[in-house]
Amino acid sequence: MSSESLPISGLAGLETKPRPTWIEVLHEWLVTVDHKKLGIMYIVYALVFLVVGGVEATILRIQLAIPHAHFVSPQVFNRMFTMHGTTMIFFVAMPVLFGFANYLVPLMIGARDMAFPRLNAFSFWLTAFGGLLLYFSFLGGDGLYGAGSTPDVGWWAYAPLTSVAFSRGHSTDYWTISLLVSGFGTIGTAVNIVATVLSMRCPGMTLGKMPLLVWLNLVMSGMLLFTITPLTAAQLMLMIDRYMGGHFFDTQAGGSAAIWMHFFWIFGHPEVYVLIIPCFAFVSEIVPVFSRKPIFGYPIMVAATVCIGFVSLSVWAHHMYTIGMTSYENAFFVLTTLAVGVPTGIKIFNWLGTMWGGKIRYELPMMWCLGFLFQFLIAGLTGIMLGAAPFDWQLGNSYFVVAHFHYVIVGGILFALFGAFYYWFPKITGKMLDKKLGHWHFWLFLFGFHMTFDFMHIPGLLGMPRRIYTYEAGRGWAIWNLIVTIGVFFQAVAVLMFVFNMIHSYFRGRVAGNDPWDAWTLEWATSSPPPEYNFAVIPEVKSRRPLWDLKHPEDPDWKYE
Amino acid sequence: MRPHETHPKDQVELPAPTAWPVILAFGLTLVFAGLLTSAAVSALGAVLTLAGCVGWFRQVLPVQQHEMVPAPHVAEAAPVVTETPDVARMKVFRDFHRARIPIEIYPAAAGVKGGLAGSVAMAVLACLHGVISHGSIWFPINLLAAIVFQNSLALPESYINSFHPLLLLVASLLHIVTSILVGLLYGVMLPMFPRRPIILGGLIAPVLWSGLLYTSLGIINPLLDQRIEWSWFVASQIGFGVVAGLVVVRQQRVKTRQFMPLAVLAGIEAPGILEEKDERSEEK
Amino acid sequence: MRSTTWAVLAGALFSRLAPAEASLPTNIFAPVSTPAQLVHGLSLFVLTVTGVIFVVVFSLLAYSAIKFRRRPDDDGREPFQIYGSDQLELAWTVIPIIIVMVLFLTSARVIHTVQDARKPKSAIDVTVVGHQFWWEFRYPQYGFVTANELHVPVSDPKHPTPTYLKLLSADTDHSFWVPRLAGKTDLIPNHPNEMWIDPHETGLFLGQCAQYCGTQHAKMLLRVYVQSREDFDAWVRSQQQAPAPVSPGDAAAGQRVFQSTACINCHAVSGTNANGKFGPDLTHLMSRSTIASGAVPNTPANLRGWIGNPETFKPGSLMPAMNLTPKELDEVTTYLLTLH
Amino acid sequence: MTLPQTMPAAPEAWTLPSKGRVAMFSFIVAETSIFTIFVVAYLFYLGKSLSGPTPRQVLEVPIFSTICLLSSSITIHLAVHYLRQAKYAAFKLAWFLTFALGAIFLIGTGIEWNKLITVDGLTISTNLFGTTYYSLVGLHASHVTGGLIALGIVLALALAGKVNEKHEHHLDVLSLYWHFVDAVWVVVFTVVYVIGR
Ligand code: HEA
Ligand code: HEA
Ligand code: HEC
Ligand code: CUA
Ligand SMILES: [Cu+2]
Repeated sequence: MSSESLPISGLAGLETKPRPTWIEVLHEWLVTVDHKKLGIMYIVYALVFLVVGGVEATILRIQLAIPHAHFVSPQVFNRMFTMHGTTMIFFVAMPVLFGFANYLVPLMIGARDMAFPRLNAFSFWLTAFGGLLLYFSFLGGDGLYGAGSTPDVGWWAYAPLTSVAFSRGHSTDYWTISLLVSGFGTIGTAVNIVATVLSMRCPGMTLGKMPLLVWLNLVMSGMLLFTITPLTAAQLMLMIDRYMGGHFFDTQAGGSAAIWMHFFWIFGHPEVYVLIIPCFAFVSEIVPVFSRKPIFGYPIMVAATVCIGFVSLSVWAHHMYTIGMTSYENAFFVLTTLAVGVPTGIKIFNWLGTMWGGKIRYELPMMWCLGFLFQFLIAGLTGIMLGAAPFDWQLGNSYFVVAHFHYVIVGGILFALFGAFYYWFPKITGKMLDKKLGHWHFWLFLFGFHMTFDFMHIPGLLGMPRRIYTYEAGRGWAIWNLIVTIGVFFQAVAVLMFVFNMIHSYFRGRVAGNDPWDAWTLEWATSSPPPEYNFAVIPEVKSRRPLWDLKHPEDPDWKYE
Repeated sequence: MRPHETHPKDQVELPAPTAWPVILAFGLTLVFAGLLTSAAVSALGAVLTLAGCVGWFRQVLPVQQHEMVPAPHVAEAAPVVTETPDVARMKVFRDFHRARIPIEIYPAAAGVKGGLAGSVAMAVLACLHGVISHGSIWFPINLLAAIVFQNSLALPESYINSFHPLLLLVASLLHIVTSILVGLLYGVMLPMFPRRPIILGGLIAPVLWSGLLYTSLGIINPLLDQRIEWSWFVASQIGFGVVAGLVVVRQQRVKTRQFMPLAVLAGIEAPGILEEKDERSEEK
Repeated sequence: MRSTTWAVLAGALFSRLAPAEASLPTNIFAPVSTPAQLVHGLSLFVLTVTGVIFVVVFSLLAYSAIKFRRRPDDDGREPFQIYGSDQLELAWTVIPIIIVMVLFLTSARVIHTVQDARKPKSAIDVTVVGHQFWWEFRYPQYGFVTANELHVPVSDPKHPTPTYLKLLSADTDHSFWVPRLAGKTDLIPNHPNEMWIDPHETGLFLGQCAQYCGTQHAKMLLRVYVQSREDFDAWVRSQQQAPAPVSPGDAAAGQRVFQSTACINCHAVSGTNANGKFGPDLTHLMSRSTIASGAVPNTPANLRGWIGNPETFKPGSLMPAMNLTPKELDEVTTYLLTLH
Repeated sequence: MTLPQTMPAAPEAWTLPSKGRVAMFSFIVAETSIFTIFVVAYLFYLGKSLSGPTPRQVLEVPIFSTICLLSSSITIHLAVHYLRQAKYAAFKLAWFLTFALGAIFLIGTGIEWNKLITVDGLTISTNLFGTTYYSLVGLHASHVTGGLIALGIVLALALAGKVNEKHEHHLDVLSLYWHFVDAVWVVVFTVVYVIGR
């Protein structure tokens, strides 16, 4: 096969040079500006923090398994859930999605790298250092309670809990500053993705011919540009309050606690759509390939995503239904929140339409995506329940909300991500992931996920609020909490098997070849792993599935698009 | 403009690796971290930041630093192959190609027209009921608008029978929007059932949704639920369905499509149904 | 009528969560007060609608996942390549829009009904002030202050006597949530809120703070006693009285300890020189069945333990250990036990 | 069948927007968002200070600084225009004027703040007005400062003769940033000195 004769300088190609020392390897990764290496660094970084965040979740769950447990003190518990939430959102979900975007977008548009490779590296390192700074809080200073200065104000850091009066020491500042630093990295990456998609496409690839993954990452980046700076602004205001005696959120001086909520959620809600849209992208690439049909309704999929992007900027106060807004404000946000369900539903129906009439191959990427489809459906519907404000007056800030968002994040985002791993690991490393281990991973994780997060809805319906380190025995919550906790261990084992699978397959996996899945987008036309320059010559495309056109010259897509 | 392409084909130009981004990032982080630890940290950070800025600047300006990477000759690129070269094809188009029946359907326009027409029929019937049973044309209008009223059950009879401009506005808005939406549905779905579209759209569908409303009206609009007379209501819905259905069916010549397969009627776009684009004119 | 049949059916569906009161005291599906009941009705409707959507879409997904899998005897050809269908897209856009409209309008009506209800003259007023980590209840109509356990009269649906709660906060954000009585409303400093309840049954209703307010957010519990009108009036009268003079002996010694230690800086006992506002009013401490906002039952042993070192029951609460000698501890406890 | 790989000999022009401009526009979007939040905070807190000086009492409309800053948009536009035409002397002059006008603006702000702090006793911690005023104007001033540093570097390089029309593109992108900074000032000015007083 010709692929072996290509001089590749990626991960698997080092046999043509003398083996480098580990210092040289370290240096190579430290100074790289190659989008593929940076993508891999983002992904590995996120995986490490996934385990860390998972350990924090496990600690939470053990403490909550029985009423009045003494596994950890309330101070430690409060730090754990704050760190778990902050880590998972900012240092797991965002980096891993940026990692995939970084890796795949240039390949899929036939480019050699991102528009600004050095900015790319800079943004990655900012994100990485931000996370390390957050975790340095365990060591830095002695705070008030002796467990370091780790933040304990929840991942939304509501005022005035974060004011100097109620949050002494530097714990809040660690939250603020580490997110500020990584926030600059996020802006850099978003700018880079937009510039890359708009300015670096190969000839023939009009906006209407880009793979959906590219489109969706463009929408995600556009949303980020609008939405991350409100968080930066709020954090700067908080720092002015805490360091310079400002009064933005100082209720004693006439300031407003509610305005922090508005600013945070103006960021916070679009942020969760930023997280899910790249996962929609993975599903939109994987489901067609394994159903052996093109995506159903490509233009509508793009339009629906853009629609979601815009509408989601107007729904934020559905996180604030209980703070005492007027009935008109509440009703407005009910309308916009429910409205977001329409384009989202369209996407589900389009994926359904893609599967319909196909010849579905149940390889691991498709299995994960099928899980995504079922679970995202459920999660979206529990979201609709929360969107109906009066229902949220009961369900809000309870474990029902925790169950809703973990359903969509673990059952949606993580499932789609695992699918993406199994799908693109061969491209990134040149080796297939082991199928047997993969099946163990899937079924264990599926079981653990449902055991934990299906039953987690019930305590919420029975009145259990969030962020409590223990609870009373007589409320009917104990048995459900115990079941929820047990499920976590299945998930942990599954994730460990997955990590082991990746390491094992990297060294001993079956060679993948260029195109193990018989897919249709440009990344499968180059070797696995791709050479540093991606493509020997920049390709030219005529349709949305350039490889389909090559594989089926009598029935190419461009005749019908 | 890609400068890489102007070089000889066995070399590709790529941006050179550089340490300045990581140094700058580290420096910026330290500047902020000093706020949490000590000023010395910030000072060190500031130094690194400055160095990073200068170093990076010189990487990019006046000309970008790059490295040359060997690339293989074009012919050595691996071939693109598949295990399933054959594709199933819908045979529909060929059969109809000669019959010259217009395949194009315009569901949206027909649907909107149908919905609006149907809305008139429904409104006439409802207001007729209002005049006959309660002596007031405003009766059904106000009942509809009461969907947003809190405590609507406490409204007195005289209020419900009199004219209120705001309620008229709300009711009209709801009425027209819903009629257009349902009309759109008719425009889209009736052509898929070319044999008996009027029975479906004029009778079955209205009765179905009236049934749904019967179970849920108590929570949706309690005042309407209390005052509604179901026989008149179902009649007005059937009025809508028949009129809207007729308009849609007429516009889309649904009957003439009885012999088309469902895939065509549902507007499926696929090779075999779609016309092939001319190779020359395709260029989007 | 129809709504009753429906509610019975829905109740049967959710029978696992239907009230067995003693074991599920904070079940949101067992409302006894109008706001909670209005929310309950809407929630059943929303659950039904989303349930139907779920069944339909789930079935379609399951069907396509099973029916269109590649068979072992597959002919090796790619299936029909379908690009889309504008008609179908239109259909499955319009139907969700209609569903959204209905859900929105219904929700809007319930929002208005609860939030913009007109306050009758017969309403009881309570000002609730949230503190880290306890509840202050002021009854302006009756002129007294109490803490942690709220008493309200039962309300007859035909002649309602609702209780209107004005919600304020002395420090951070809190949230008043007693699921069987109403949805939750937050207490935000510099942002007064209002909510109302009109329980139709007497009894004890439990809840707790539902907005993270700091270390002991978990033990900021709520107890609402709904009483018959006579019982409520009797309770009010007893709360309005100042405590009887303390008999000499340990209790008097305890009162001296109380008044000479920092206790009076934070606590108030009416009729004495203790008028601190930072901690709960202790005038009728013994009329409460729990202390420290539900953290532990109000027994002499617990009281003594609490005063000796609050950290043992509620680590992170804002009452410091008072470093009293065991004798002083006994005396203060005896004194507090006289505060009925 | 190999990857379609022809770079057509005489292609229909495959033109894409310049990545520098796209990046700068994207960055400007993000910056617009952050300024919007600070403006919203400023407007929200108007009239809500519990004590201390009010805008009307202490703010003087900075007409001169504003004129300078807005004129600098014109000069930078001209500068890039001249560079495109290789009129180096005119370019350097216009660029220098831009830098100078921007510097005057900053100095003006500094003088204004000095007066507010020493004479009126208004600091960032005095009251809500002080907090929101210094934050908003300060945020803008920091952006002006960043811009001035960039302008200054270009000026130094230009005076050293190292700038030619090959760099026109970069300077065009930089001028976009400068126009943005000016546009923000229009908004800030309106909100703080017109609406707010
Ligand atoms: C990946 C992230 C993600 C996604 C995609 C969503 C999607 C949605 N979310 Fe969720 N949400 C979170 C993450 C996410 N959420 C997080 C992290 C929180 C908590 C933050 C915190 O407090 O810490 C939260 C909290 C949250 C709340 C606040 C609860 C509270 O704190 O009181 C609400 C309220 O409206 C809500 C609603 C919704 C809705 C309506 C959607 C919709 O977008 C769902 C749309 C999808 C569907 C509806 C299903 C498919 C559609 C169909 C089958 C068509 C037919 C359907 C209809 C016509 C309705 N979410
Ligand atoms: C991307 C986001 C993300 C992800 C993936 C998760 C994953 C999980 N989360 Fe988390 N969660 C949040 C985001 C996320 N969460 C946020 C934002 C909050 C709100 C925070 C706040 O209130 O401020 C939250 C809050 C939250 C709470 C509520 C805390 C409270 O309100 O008091 C709980 C409780 O059970 C919980 C549990 C879990 C569990 C069991 C998982 C599991 O799915 C984790 C999967 C497990 C692993 C990945 C384990 C891997 C571990 C190993 C391999 C090591 C094995 C080690 C041991 C067994 C010790 N999360
Ligand atoms: C610095 C403030 C402070 C001081 C001094 C103080 N307390 Fe407290 N006290 C509190 C606070 C705050 C609470 C509420 C704790 C909670 O529920 O989290 C409280 C609660 C109590 C309670 C429980 C009240 C209830 O209704 O449940 C008792 C009893 C009590 N204190 C007694 C005392 C005695 C006796 C002393 C002096 C020997 C004292 N306190 C000194 C602040 C103080
Ligand atoms: Cu008070 Cu939580
Ligand atoms: Cu949201």
